[in-house]
Amino acid sequence: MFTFGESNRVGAHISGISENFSEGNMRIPAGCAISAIANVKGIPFSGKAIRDSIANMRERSNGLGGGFAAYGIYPEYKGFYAFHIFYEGCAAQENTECFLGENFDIEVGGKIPTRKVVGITDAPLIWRYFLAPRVDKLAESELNADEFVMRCVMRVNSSIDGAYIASSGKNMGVFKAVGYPEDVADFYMIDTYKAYIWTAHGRFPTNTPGWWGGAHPFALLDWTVVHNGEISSYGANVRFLEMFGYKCTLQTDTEAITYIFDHLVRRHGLSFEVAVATVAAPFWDDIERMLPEKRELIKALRATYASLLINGPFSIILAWGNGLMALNDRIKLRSLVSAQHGDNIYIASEEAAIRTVCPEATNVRSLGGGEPLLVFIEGIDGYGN
Amino acid sequence: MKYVIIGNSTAAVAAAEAIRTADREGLMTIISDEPHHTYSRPLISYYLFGRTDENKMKYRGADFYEKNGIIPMLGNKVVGIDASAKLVILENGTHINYEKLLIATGSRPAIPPIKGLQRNNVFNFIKLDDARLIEKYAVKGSKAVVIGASFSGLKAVECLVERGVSVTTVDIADRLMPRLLDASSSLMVEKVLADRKVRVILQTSVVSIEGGKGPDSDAESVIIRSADGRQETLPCDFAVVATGVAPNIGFLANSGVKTNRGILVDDKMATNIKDIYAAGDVAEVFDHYSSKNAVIATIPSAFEQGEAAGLSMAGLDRKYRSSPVINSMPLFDITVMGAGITESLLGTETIIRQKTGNGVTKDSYMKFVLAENHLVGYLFVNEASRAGIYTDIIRNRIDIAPFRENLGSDEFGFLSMPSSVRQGMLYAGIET
Amino acid sequence: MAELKTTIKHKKIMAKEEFCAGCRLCEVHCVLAHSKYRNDIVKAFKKIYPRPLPRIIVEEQKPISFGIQCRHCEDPACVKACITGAMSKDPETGIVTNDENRCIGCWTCMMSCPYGVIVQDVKGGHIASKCDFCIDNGMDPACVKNCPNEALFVVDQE
Amino acid sequence: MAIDMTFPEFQIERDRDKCIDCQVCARQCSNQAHFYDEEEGIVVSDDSKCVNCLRCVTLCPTKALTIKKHDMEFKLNANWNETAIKEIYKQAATGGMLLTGMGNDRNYPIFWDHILLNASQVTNPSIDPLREPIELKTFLGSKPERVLIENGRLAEPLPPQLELEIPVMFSAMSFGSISLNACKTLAMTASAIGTMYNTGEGGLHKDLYKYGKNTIVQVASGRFGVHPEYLNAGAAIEIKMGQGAKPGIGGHLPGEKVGAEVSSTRMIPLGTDAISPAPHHDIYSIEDLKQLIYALKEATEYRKPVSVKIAAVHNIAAICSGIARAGADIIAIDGYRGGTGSAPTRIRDNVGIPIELALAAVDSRLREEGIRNRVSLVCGGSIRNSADIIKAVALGADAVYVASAALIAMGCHMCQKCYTGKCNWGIATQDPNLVKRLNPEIGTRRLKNLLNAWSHEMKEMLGGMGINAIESLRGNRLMLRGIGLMDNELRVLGIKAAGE
Repeated sequence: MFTFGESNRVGAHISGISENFSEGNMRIPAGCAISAIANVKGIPFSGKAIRDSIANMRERSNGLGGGFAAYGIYPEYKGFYAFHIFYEGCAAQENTECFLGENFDIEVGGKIPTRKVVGITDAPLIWRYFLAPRVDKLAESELNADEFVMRCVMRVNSSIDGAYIASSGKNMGVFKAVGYPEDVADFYMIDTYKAYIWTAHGRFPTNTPGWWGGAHPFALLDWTVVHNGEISSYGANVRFLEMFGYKCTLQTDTEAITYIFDHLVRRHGLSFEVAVATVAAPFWDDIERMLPEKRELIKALRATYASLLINGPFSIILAWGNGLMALNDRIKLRSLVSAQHGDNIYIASEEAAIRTVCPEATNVRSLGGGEPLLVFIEGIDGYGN
Repeated sequence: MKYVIIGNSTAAVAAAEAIRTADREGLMTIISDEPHHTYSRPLISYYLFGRTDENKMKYRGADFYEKNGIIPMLGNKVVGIDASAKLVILENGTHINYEKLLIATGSRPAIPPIKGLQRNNVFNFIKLDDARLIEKYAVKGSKAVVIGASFSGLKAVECLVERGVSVTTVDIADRLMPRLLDASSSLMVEKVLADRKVRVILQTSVVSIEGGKGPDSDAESVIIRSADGRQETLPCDFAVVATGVAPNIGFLANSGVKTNRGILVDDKMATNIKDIYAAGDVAEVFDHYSSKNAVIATIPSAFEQGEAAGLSMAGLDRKYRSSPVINSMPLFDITVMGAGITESLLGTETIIRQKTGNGVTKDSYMKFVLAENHLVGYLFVNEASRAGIYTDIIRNRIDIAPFRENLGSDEFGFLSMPSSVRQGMLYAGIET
Repeated sequence: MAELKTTIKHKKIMAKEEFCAGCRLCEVHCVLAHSKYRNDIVKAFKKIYPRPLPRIIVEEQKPISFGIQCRHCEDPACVKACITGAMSKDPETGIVTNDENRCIGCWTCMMSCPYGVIVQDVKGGHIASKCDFCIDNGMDPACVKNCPNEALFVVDQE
Repeated sequence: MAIDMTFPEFQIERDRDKCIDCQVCARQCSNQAHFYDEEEGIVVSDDSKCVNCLRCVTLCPTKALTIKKHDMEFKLNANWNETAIKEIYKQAATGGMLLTGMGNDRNYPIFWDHILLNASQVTNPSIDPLREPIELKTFLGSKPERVLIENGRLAEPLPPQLELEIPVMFSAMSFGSISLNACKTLAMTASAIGTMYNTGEGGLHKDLYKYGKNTIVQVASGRFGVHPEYLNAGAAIEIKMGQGAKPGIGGHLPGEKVGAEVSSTRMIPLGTDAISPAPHHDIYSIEDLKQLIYALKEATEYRKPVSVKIAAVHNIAAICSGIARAGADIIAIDGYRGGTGSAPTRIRDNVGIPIELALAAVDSRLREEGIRNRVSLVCGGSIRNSADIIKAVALGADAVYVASAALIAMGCHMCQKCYTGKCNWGIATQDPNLVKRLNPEIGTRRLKNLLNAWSHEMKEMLGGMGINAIESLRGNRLMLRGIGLMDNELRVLGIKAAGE
């Protein structure tokens, strides 16, 4: 049977169902709920609000996956890459830690604290490490740190059985599991963390129980993506990405979207606006009406990155160290609403999910197709600036 | 504007129609000594053997005068013109005032020096009334002598033969229709006549038409004398005189209108007198092909002249330019066509193409008259297809040098000419 | 005084030499269109004798060929030449037609037509036959409609 | 004369009740299969001359004609079938190679017909082309590693690209193999639709320079009609290394087809055979090809993409990787079912591999090597309809080349007698009596109709898959499933079986 890349078997073992039906073995279309809250001044706040917001959209999920991304939660270790790793057994943990040991200086490592929740079962071993690439390894790799880390993550996720790195950025982390998002929040004690950007995801996969690694947000380095939709360009996107060392082991849209932005913004140094003009490109008719300079630029982007155009319905919230972006597909086939209150920006699949945590929110608007909402957090640096 | 047209035939009708293209209001009167609705004179031979009838002979529809706002004054003979008072004087004394006058009185029979012409069974062959008179005499078994083997004479012969009359025709010339036919073509026509038991006597003059006492008693025979002096008496039940026609200008005596053979007109068909125009068989025009003045008594040129005259009368600046004279004559089962100059004059050369029939096709004869590299005339017997192209070659003085050997070829057409000539003739002025 | 034009339209059928395939379907359909069996080509050809001539003439000298028929001239020589008045140009349509009832076959029109496209037809005695622009068929000429290579086309000059 | 064992292939049935002996068939048949019997006054036919081009049937005003496979049959034999026997008779009589025209007509599997497309249901809305724009615009040419932007402006222009409004181009057909009117039809259609046609190795006729923006000028082993003005006249240059219908074989235009126009366009003497050698005599390895590619780029100041056309053969993937690295901007792969004006029958029917497999193999290989974006892939070799195109794009093609389909739209009836030069439809002939039968205005109208119809269909199929720009389908093999294919074929195609 033909598959892209290598399959990852973690979820299969955990969820205990035939591997053919788990992520990494086939495409899984999914409907979902997404939500995000950010403080533009960079002042951290508790995860309670995001929990309540996503909980409000419970009927958009089906208990087969939920998760949160939080930025600014590890100020004391902000210099280190924070890995959140699921282990499906000691063997996996040993192999992984041995691999990590070879390539990183591990500052701290330990279990991520969780509390028992009725709705959450089959939990793997969930570990957290703060680490930095070993100087010698980094030097011989002739890569920059991010690139080095990314490749290690790819390596682990694609080749160490039973191990999955769910999160690998700095001063941020992803907390996800199989279950309803509010249960996941309680399980990870989200309310005890303080972040200046929170994103959340409630999942409605249409054909499998889902599994922990496959839950969202999906993360790579500082990138996290929560996404609602199903992209019809997936095959084209992935086959292009694979030429650049990305291994789309999960075969989920979210994974592909994350890599696309990583490729365009982090690797090719494009601005978010330009990246958006690539993934949700204007139509040729509109391009023809642009001023020559802009027309040439957009044409070049569409021609060069044609395979990175994201087609089909999607609403995503992409977050990174110092900002986040909400984006709809170019013909707006999914709902996505934004609002504001003071220094807080709210984004969610439904207005209700915003109102429930911030009734007084103002300039509520539905995002236009292909028109990004970009939010940068003051005084913090990261991608795209 | 008040237009008056004397005459009711081709030139008159063409003028009336031309005037109406330019002036829908002006008053128009047509005066004719014939009482009939405008009709086609050459049809009288067909009338006589029933190929047409008085109704079908009408040259224009029954509503012609009404439709064109014309007051027809038919059956009124014009006896004179008072140019100073701008009046047309009728036999019945009436005076008709005009502002523009067209004289289109056509031809009258030329009177040959023959005794007994006035006998009442001696007929001309020009008008419908002539035909009506002949009709009574031309019965099966009767005998007729046609004096003058001219165009109209031969048409008379044809219809008489068709009516079962035994016909003899006499002409002073050495061949039939000498102005049209040459010796060989004449022979072909003579053969056709012989086949119809028509006796053709050439190079023979008519001395007198004999009959009972009294100048207007019936003719009984025609006495002829051949070149060698032999006399012969041709018994007959009636005779037809077709010795040619002359412009009908008698009534212009002391009108001041200048005439030669016909009324002299300029290229706008104007006579020497202001507001008086002439056209048709009565006019003498400059013929661009023979480069001399001529009275061209054919329907096509009558029409062209009438049209030109009408437009001039209506105030348009139109110059008349003569077309090649064309004559087409079907006679029994032979067809004769002549255009332009058909005789081999000095300075011309001729190309002859003759074909012998194969039972299905008939013997045929083609003669092209060339002056340098131009076609100036042709004469066809039993050859008709694409004839108009040759006429156009004459009309437009097309240089035939590049394709002269193709003249008269079976497949002759535009593809017989070089592409440039062809394109010129076919697509001139049309963007395709 | 300005001349008031009596003819408004001035239609011509023209041929593109370079695309005439020389199949002569124009002739076939001309005969059909002027036969009494307009919708039955087989009958039109098998039941009518003598078969009327096509009113289009196809000239051919390989590789060049083209069909040519009455151009319905603005100033038609045939109408002027006609001794009976049978030949006339309709001021409305501009189409030149020959009234076959009045035509007695003197062929003067043949001599005057600059395109040589009037033919001697045998049907019922001597009749000059020429293209009538399929005037009885909504002026939708059968030759043009059935030219497989669109080598025949109508030029419409106002 | 010795005994002739050839039998008529077809029989002409003339319905005497319908035939009106108008002789249209006789006038139109360049093979004299019909002729007029003066004596009897009827039109009669000669079966042995008929090639079943259907010109007569199409033009017969009474539909009195039918052409059938000849009733005459050899004794049934699964092995020594009629074709096998007749070919031997022919060769025994002539001692020559068998020649044929158009594409391989043997009963090999057609993979297009074993591939099915996906469509959206529930989880992902399909898009209605009547309501939403669906884009087919395609750029052919090498794409840079990345787009460099300086203060909002494009820092470096893209390498030269061909901008196509529809991912369909007309493949190489030379003036000589086809008539000037056929060339004009292709050129006029290409410029009207916004795509490219290809001169083949026929040079560029003076009347066609005005369509330069939509012309790919070809440089082949004979170098016919190649000069600086020619190279710069087109939008792109194509080096022809091979042709699907006759891989490893050169071309041969017989002298009788080299009339004044052809000879001046090809720059060869009037009436001489135009022979394109099997190999380019200056290309004996990949580095030689690289030299030619850059020679042509130099000649056109790097302003035109250079394409390399090769026949699909066994190790196509490796060859294409080499061509990509040799600096080609476009690689055109021609499958074994591709057409030809003339080829030895044995070669056409037995050499090369199917375009579907070749395309899939090449696309995968270039991606494995990470150089897929460096070249555009064009595939040809019997693309018959819009579904074939969509499947080709999903397998990885940037655009397709069509030729046979275009000729059929112009009137070709696939009689496969192109090599005789007697094409009754005015396409594969130089005989002025036949050439004039193809009116480029009609041809262009029909060809535009075909491409417009195809683009409507393509948009419907894309919309059904929830895709509103063709690039999102390019190489998107998840949109394909195989039916009735074996595992190894599925593997090469890189698609799953239906139901998986």
